[in-house]
Amino acid sequence: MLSRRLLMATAAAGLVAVATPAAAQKKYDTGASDTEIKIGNINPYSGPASAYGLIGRTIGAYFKKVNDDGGINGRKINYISYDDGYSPPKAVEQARKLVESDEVLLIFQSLGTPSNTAIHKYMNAKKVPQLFVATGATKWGDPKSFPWTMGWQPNYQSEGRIYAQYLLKNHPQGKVAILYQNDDYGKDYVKGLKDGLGGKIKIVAEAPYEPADPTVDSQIISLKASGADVFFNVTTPKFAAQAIKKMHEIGWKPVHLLNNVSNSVGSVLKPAGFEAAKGILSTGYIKDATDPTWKDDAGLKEWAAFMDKYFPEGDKTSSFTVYGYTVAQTLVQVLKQCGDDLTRANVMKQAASLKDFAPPMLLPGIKINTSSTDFYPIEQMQMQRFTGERWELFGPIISGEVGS
Amino acid sequence: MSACLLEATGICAYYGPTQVLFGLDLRLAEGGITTMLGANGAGKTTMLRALSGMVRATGEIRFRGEPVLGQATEDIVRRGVAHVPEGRGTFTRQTVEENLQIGAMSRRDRKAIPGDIERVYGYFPRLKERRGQQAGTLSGGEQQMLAIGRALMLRPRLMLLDEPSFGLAPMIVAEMFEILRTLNRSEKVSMLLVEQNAALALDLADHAYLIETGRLVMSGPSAEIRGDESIRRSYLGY
Amino acid sequence: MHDRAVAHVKSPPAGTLAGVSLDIWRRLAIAGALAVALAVPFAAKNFFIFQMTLAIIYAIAILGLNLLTGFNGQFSLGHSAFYALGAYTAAIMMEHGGLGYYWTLPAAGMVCFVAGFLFGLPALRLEGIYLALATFALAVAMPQILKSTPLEPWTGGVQGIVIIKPDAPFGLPLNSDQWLYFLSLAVALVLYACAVNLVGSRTGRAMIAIRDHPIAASAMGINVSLYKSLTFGVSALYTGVAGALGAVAISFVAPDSFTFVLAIGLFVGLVVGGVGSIPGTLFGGLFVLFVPNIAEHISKGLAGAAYGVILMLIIYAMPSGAAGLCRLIIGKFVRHGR
Amino acid sequence: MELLLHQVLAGLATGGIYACMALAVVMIYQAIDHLNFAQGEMAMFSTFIAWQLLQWGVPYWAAFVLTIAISFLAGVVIERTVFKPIHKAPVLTHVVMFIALFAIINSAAGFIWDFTIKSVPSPFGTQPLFGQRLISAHDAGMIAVTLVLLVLLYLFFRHTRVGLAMRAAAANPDSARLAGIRVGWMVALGWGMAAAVGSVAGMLIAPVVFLEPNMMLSILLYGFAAAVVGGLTSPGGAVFGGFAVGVVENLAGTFIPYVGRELKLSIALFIIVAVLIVKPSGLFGRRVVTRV
Repeated sequence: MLSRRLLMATAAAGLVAVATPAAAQKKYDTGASDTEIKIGNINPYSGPASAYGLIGRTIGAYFKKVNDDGGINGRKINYISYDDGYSPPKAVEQARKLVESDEVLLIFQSLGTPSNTAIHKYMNAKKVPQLFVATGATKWGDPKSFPWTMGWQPNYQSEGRIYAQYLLKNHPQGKVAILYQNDDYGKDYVKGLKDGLGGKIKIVAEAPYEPADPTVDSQIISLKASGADVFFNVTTPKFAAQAIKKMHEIGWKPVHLLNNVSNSVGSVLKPAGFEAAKGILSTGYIKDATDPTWKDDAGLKEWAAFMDKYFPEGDKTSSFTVYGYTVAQTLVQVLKQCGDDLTRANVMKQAASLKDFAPPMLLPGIKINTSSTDFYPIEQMQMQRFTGERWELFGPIISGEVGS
Repeated sequence: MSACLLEATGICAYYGPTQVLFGLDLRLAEGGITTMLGANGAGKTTMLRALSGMVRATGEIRFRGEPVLGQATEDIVRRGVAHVPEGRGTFTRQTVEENLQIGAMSRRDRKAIPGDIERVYGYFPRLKERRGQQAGTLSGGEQQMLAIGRALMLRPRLMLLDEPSFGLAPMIVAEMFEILRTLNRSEKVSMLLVEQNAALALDLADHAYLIETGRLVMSGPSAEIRGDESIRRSYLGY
Repeated sequence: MHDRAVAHVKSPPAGTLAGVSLDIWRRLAIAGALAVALAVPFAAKNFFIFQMTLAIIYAIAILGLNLLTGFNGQFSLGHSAFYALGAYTAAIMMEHGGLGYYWTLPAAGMVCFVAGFLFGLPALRLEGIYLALATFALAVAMPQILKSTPLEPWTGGVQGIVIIKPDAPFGLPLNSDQWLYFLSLAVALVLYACAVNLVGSRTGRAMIAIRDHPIAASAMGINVSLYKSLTFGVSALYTGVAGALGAVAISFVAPDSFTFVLAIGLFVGLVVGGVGSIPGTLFGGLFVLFVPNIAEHISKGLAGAAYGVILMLIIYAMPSGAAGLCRLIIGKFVRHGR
Repeated sequence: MELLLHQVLAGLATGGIYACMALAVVMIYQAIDHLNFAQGEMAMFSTFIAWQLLQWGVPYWAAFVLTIAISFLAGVVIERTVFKPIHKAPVLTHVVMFIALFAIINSAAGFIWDFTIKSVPSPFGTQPLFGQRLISAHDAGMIAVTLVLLVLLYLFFRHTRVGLAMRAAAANPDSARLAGIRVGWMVALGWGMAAAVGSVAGMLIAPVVFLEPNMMLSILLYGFAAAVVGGLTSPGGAVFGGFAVGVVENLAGTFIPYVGRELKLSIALFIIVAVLIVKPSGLFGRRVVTRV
């Protein structure tokens, strides 16, 4: 629906633009022209992971805003987003459709580690940018082997290391218990923490859970029984809320480190109960729209205005809408830098030349930097403590040491 | 001849694309017992099913003067047509007594139901002994009695009986037919009886129809039919 | 209830259409379909060839399911497990054994045959809805087993295994998409021919007898347990070969590729194609691949709902699947020989 | 030892969730002789309705009753509109229709209410029961409500005419029609009641697991498993099955070394299949004895 509407809008715009004479030295690859830039995207709009579909829809809404504001260097964005239902085979099919049939310039924000792994080789063989993928695995920043793939968000491992640094400094005698989702995301976090601790602090219990589990109550009870006084909580929003609530119920009060994935005030901590969530530690890099700290922030107001006008049905309490908005701004920045040289090589070159780019919804002081050897756009985070109603940032902005 | 209870004219019926009945006519007298004879596959069961709306049919059926063809089975039943199907239709998981209660399900006069159950037990004392038992555990004869009892619970005007003797020992059959005769008299239930055992059926019935491959061959009072030479040879076997 | 569950196989209706016997029409249809199938790779874009390859692969998997459900009356909501087993067999052989992909197909088939046969043994005690549930449990458990720590050295855990996409052998002038298409088509033809022969054979008649009248079948001296387990094995074999082909075509296996969503997809493909119809499985394969795309084209936010509505409409329009609809249409125009 | 006790109690609490759902599963199985794969989604949607009513300021118990009523009606309407036209179709067709319904409800809920989790208040509060920390008031309340529902359903089916008519219609529709029972409406009534029981289950489960469109995905599977273990024909067995599955799953996850934690669900499912193989109609299911 969304993409069709956009398509028509851009087609109409194209008719007008044809009349203007082409300037010199314009270079295009498939998917770009004087009038439009075709951008592909893959998101799970159906199936068990359809919650993430919100990101794809937010991006679509943002590109509509960009087009309404005149496009990028006069070119409209033609955003084509497909559903893969979080299934790798479907992701391959959709990626090939985007590249071979729709002939997009690049694929942007394809979501999920399994899906991106499935198309990784293909995209690099075809030399089509697989830009700012929506996963925090470390393998997306490997310009030597995969020069056409780049991540965006801070990777899970470096976040794990940030917590390790914190523990080494503040709780060197602690005993750590870990609850993690039994997939690449959970395991990456655990690896980051373990690497960071370097064996100096003891991990006394680890409990995985499956996304299909109804509750994590049993795991929480076992972890409490282990006698740990530090709890590393690597869970997605629903399970994070369950864990926080259950811990409160059974009266377990360890030092609680909550992964960034689930630190939304509105969609995790409020449902779990502010009382229960008090004192939790986490890291942040984007502003939480439901945190009253940013009530009068200019960037947040701009985002809220965008949501009201272009995506009124979108969920403003979800961090996905902020995420989608910010990552879309990053791509727009890259395309602006490309100027009239819209070749795939130049797109990658510009994506790797972001200098101190600071979209308004990133936390103050956090900047996006890339280079030809650094394919990790966001590497900075800041630790924060939950006061019972809002996050309170503390300590310096930390650059996570990217592992492996 | 006494008043007409049910009149069917020109009944045609189909199973999918196959036509089974070819314009059958049937008249049932109020208070009488009528039997329908015919070989296997002649369409007897289908005719019963057409009468109670269980199979798609054309023609006209009037029950107590009112057209009922095309109505849902439930509605025809509620007018007082009790169909005792082939295979007895026992609710195997329910108890005997629950089976009888199911038979009375469409009645509004709830208060009278316990009394009717006792009356059925009066006709079939064996059922009373087994009232709390799962009906699936009954013997064939008992299940047949239960099926008749269930039909009685409806307080029907007309009972359609589909081969009640099927698979039962001769002694039990004789006993059951005796009960049917009693029911006809004391409960004022008219009956349409489909039977393989023509001799038995003709003894019980006062009127008989003979059908072959979905068409009416002959009809008349039982005594006449029994006297017919050709009938005797092909159906009665003597 | 049990025998109501499955459509009856119609023996090919004898009759004529426009003065030509139906049998000839059937041959013409097959020849026509084959001609189109052979022409596709030279007329279409690579992407479309790739899609058709996947559709053929799904059709093979659905055919396997159909042998079990349509011809033997056993439910399965868990065939994604056998598909996964086939895919992983292929991937592990290529990754760890260094073997060529062509060796993996028969191996995957054999592994799945054994697994299916073994699963079929306890399944003998389960009927109808209970079997459906037990197989569904298998589908749910499979991805978790695949990513479990003890198997990680072989399966690659949640990261899965990336496979190299093969090029055409013997210097054939085909790109790898065309080659995989022809390979899948050839495998499909062989498997379809086997299925047709199987269903028409003594074994096939025994399978169908068990479906329709299990008690009578055993009274006739058919070893019901053996045939049911064997059918489970053969069914798994088909699905496993499809899985291996799928792994090669996608060039990647991971636990997330084989969730219960795939099992349900195959099941839906079976029913909309037509239970107990061999050509119907082709329609099923196309459905599994293309209908989700159509659904998301209708609405992004409501892609799932659109899929559900399309599915409902299809069931209303053809309650006995595409095969049933075809029979009905042909039935309208055919003059019966009788 | 303390860990064991805690795990058993936690298992009972989660088991209460499964028992609740299993009861709804058995309910519809009695009415229509099928397992409704969309039942979890229906319960989820009902819970969203309750949540929406609460957001609009309706008092809890009013919202509770209203939701049950709406769900009942919705169940009847779904049967009359979607399933009545195909009531003669084979069971496989029904399963596909359930899948379609599943997709529609799940997607619609996500579209209307989004996927962020919502907290649904508990009518019993979440404070620990009697001051100890073993089981919360809500868990206890949920188990109590499940047991009350069980008794109510038992009384309904055993001792009311409608209950008997529903059982008759499910057991032998043709014969039930010949007794004048309106079988079609009985099926619709069964759907309505199953939807109502499901809505109660949803409203009790949501405070524990948080409300979102995929809330019921795995709970329904556990509900099926519980119902099957206990016996699909026995509401009491289903409730027992729910508790059993909850406890077994927790103990397997905690005490089986090496693979227990990762394969918690798989082990639970394996045990269920094993039970079925030994007792194909479940622990408390009735085998029908028939003489021919």
